[in-house]
Amino acid sequence: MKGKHSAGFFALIGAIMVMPLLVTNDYYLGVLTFTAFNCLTCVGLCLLMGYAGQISIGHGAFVAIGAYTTGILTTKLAWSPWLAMLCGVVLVLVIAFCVGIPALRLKGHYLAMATLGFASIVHVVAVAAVDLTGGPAGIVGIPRLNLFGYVLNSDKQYFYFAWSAVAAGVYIALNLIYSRVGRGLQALHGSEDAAASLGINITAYKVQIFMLSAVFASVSGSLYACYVNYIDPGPFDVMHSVLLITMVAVGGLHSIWGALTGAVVLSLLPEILSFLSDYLQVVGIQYQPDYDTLVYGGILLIIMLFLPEGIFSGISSVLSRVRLLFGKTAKGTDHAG
Amino acid sequence: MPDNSILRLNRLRRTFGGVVAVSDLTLDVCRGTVTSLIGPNGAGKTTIFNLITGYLHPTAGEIIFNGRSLMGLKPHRIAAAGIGRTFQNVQIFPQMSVLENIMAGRHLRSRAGFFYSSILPPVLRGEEKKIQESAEKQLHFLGLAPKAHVPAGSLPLGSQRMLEIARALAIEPKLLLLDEPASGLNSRETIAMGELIQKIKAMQITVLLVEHDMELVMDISDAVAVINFGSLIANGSPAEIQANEDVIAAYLGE
Amino acid sequence: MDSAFVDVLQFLIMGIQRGSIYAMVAMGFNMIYNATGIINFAQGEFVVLGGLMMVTLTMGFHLSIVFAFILSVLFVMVAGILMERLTINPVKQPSVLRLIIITIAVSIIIKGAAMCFWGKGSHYMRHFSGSTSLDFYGATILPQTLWVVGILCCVVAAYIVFFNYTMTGKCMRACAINRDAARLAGINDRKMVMLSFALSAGIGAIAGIIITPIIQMDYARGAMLGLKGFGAAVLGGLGNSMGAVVAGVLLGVLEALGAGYISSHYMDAIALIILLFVLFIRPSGIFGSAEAMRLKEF
Amino acid sequence: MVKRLLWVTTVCAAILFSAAMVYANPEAYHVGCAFAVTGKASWLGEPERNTVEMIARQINEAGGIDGHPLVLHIEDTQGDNTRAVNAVRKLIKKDKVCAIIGTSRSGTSMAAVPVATQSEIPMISCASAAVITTPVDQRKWVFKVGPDDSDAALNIFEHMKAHDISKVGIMTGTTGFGAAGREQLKEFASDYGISIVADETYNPTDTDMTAQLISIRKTEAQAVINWSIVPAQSIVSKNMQQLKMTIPLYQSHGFANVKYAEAAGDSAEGCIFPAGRIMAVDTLADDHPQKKVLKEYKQAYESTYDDHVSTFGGHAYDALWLVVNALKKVGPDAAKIRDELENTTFVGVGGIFEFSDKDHCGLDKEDFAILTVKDGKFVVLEP
Repeated sequence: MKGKHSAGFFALIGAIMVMPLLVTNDYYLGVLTFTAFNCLTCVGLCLLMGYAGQISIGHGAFVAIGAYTTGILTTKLAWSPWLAMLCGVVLVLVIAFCVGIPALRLKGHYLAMATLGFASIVHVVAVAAVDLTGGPAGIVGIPRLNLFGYVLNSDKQYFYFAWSAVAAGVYIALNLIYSRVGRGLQALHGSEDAAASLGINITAYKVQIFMLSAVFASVSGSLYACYVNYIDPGPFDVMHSVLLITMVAVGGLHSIWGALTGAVVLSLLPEILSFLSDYLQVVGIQYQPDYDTLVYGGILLIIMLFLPEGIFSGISSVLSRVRLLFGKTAKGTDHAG
Repeated sequence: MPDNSILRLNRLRRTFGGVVAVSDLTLDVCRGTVTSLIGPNGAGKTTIFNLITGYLHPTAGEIIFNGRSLMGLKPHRIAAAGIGRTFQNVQIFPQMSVLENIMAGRHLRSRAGFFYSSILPPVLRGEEKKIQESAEKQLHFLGLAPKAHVPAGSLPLGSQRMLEIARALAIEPKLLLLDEPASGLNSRETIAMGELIQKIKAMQITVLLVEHDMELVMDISDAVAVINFGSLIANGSPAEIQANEDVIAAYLGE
Repeated sequence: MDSAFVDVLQFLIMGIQRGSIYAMVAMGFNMIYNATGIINFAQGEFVVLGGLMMVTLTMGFHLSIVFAFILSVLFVMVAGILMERLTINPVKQPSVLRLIIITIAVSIIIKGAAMCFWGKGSHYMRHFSGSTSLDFYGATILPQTLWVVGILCCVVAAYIVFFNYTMTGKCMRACAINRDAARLAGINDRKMVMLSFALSAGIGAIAGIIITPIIQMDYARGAMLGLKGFGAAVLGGLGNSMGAVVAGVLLGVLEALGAGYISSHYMDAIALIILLFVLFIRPSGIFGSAEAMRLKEF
Repeated sequence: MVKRLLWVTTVCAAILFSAAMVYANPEAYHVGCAFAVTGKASWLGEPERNTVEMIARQINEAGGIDGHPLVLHIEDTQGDNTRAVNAVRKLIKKDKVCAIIGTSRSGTSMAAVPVATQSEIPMISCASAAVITTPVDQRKWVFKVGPDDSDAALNIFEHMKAHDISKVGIMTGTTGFGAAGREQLKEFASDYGISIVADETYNPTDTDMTAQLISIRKTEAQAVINWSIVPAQSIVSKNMQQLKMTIPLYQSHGFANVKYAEAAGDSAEGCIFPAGRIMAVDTLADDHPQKKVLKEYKQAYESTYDDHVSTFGGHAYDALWLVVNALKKVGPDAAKIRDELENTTFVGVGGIFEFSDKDHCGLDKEDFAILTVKDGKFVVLEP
């Protein structure tokens, strides 16, 4: 990890530690816990999309596989959630390997369609394989996680736990980027031919990063299942996969921090909207929740039109401009990381 | 077959649909030389490069490098066997810094995998340091050191070509294929490129060069092979080639 | 009549009717893809807009079908042009992914607007010419299905004429093949992009209008129609509209046969698995040639 | 710039201040509602929201509950599990409601059950899957006003038995509602000597069920049971008409929405389905105990919203009145409301509720009537 990033990393840790002191209402902590799940998936997806340059509109499927493995093993076989989570990771590794090998030969829109198709198939199976997945009725009674025999019951505990997982994910991702492997990934993003000419096994690298990012999604799915204690196919449809890549793109594709920002903003946006609508109604403005969809789309559009590199680099460039304004000349040109 | 041949193309043939791009080409590249491949546009020079480095597979024939057949190997295996290359249209990694570009070139000379890289980076600190040092040395060698932390995409074309060669050298190849290294360069940069190629030769690296700048070719080459319509029409020292009637005919489009 | 034969025939009829819609959505995708290199995620929304507008005009304002048809198509074409002018055209450094996310945003907006305007219910309209099904070698066929297939044929014919025999069509093709060269030849490529959005929206609207009597229309249908159409476009080879038509119909037939003979529970998966296999064997679709495939990276 | 900032601050302050004014009323009773007002199940959530808003208005205009104004906090779940969990948590932790009405779908209700249970706030679901309230010992805080699927299934099978139908093909939608129905149908068929000869499903987004119907036609099925709650189900009868299938079509209580019958047009004529009596108020005998409630609700709803009344809105009506009645008796104390609910008998839109510590659903088989469609209207089918 480089200096700037380790500063960012410690800032993240600090924010996680302080957050429950600032946010005392359990409801908001719960919202932030859900945000953590998306953050974790998006960090993995960012490694795949932003660094290795491979698109996947199928990561919702890996979230689903993680969640369902946890759900099935804990309820039907009464396994410990930890063991189930591990099983989910192993299963996802195998599936990502089998899907990745043929799919990652494809490029651009064809890869997008293949991963999208994969996500749809997983969703169909979750709906149709009633004996295994409970079908549309889902799986009830998934136990909460325990940590050294201590069940994570309160929202604050789960908040810390989920965000520690995100911090661990960010740690792994940042380490990876500034390593031999990370350079290999960025190289194949820049030019597959040139990367191969340096001896980088591009097929193996693509499949491996696909598998790693799938593991992020799988863990996030397992954590989700243990937090909500109930899963059905609803949250794992294709549109969720589309939402995930939207988060990464909105935040900023080319940096882990961007993906994190995007995941936070888009996960909180509906809550912010409902918060706003409460106040608007109170002051007499006729705001209907029906408008939420419109406003949500509008905000997304504005971000993409005016912040081409995503929110994160938009903020950074504003910050560096502010710094210039106050005379402290920002040195170095790469503020987006 | 000369004893000091490092690369041997034996009756190499490649067709695209009905079009013969390379036709039964036999050629030896001698160890420690700068050998140039010249010929009119569309003669099949880049196709030959792509066949050697595994981006294309020959329809027939054989490629032997250092006494070992390269048939059926993927590009990254051929790089590992000791052949580096550059591309006609420069292919650097624009979003990475200049230094990182060269560090990526040290891929084959380091071993770190996904696990240690992501979870236990301190284990790799020594290796990482070595990669960085050798990359920095490479930058000094090419005079790019002041721009080490600039995104590679922002360099001028001449520097980008230099960088691409530096990156190819970072894999410590025995044979380096340069695809039109001087195209698009001004005369000053072309002279510098010629000097660089001489320096590479001095490092005991064999160079196979495709180039249109005849002055450069004749200046630095030990041997020149002329290709037209995928076949070898002449092979010899620069002086011999300059006097060859077939070559003159081919170039004047007789 | 042999009942097994009748069943197959019935599945085929159903599949062709489904597939015709996929084919038209896929043609819309291809038009925009050829002009800009992006996949327009709002394509399904055009279908919805067309269908809902038609419902309003015929059931609400009691206009004649022909008149309402033309008005609805024009309305959606204007929406397509607005989308291009307001969201695609102003983008200065278009990266493919960014444009795609923009189209996703637009699709959300259109969906939201349609929900506010037309409400959340399902809208139905009367069939163009009666809803009594006709006998066809023992199988039954709705008059509306004939309309669907007939209009698909008309659209394909119009497409061929437009792109092969008119100057504007040829200019659009030139832009699709090599935008820079087309620009050098004096073709206004920006205008061509706008035109492609208009035409693509128009085709989407037609698809929506002709299918609404059969399936009913609600504001949320766009996403699914869009995905199926995308599948057809990819299966046929992106950019190849005739391939898309064949692939669309094929996809519809596969779904129908899969639902009928394998399992309705896995109906969607069957068609997708076949699609994936085709892609894995031919990475650029059935009719897309690898050489011509433009490698648009994200 | 500074000017604009000042302006924004002023506006924000004004908003905050006026918001604080309303929340400051200590007398008010806060009740939470979580409905799928938008999104994939909005046809459920919208009538539910409309209904509770209408009732709350009526109550407050009449002076509130014993003088306490009723404040409803309505959250939109969009039919999405995560949203539903967030919404219910928001109602409990932020709005401090004493009871929750909702959610609309079975899936979202199941997702919300652990939240309500953990926070010990009574929740009255408007969905119908039996698993929402069973096993009762694990659902101490959860009630539901949607009728049990099994009761609807029993009604259908009884009718079939009376008409000598022994082989049926079933079609279910792949939603929580459809899946639960599929399970119940399979479980109880044999009790009535009925065998299921075809078992087909379809997606809520499907546009054509011909393939499924042909598969049923290939068997010896004497009737089709379609069990679904999504708008797509009106296509089933259309497809049957198109295929010229003449065997009777049974629908589930999820069909009980006049819009579905309208959408299906003449093809829906004569189909048979169990439903709450709200759908056929006009053809109900005057001495029926529910008649008065049903008529009042129907009139009020249809005059307020210019829309047809539906059973789903009826669920919200029952749930809110259950809470309001409890509030009248025991005040805004969650635990007391729960205890009160468990001992309630209530004549509502959905039927006559008899809750007990063994039954958190309160409805039974008798609360269904067998209806049919005649001239585009729902009427009670004479046995």
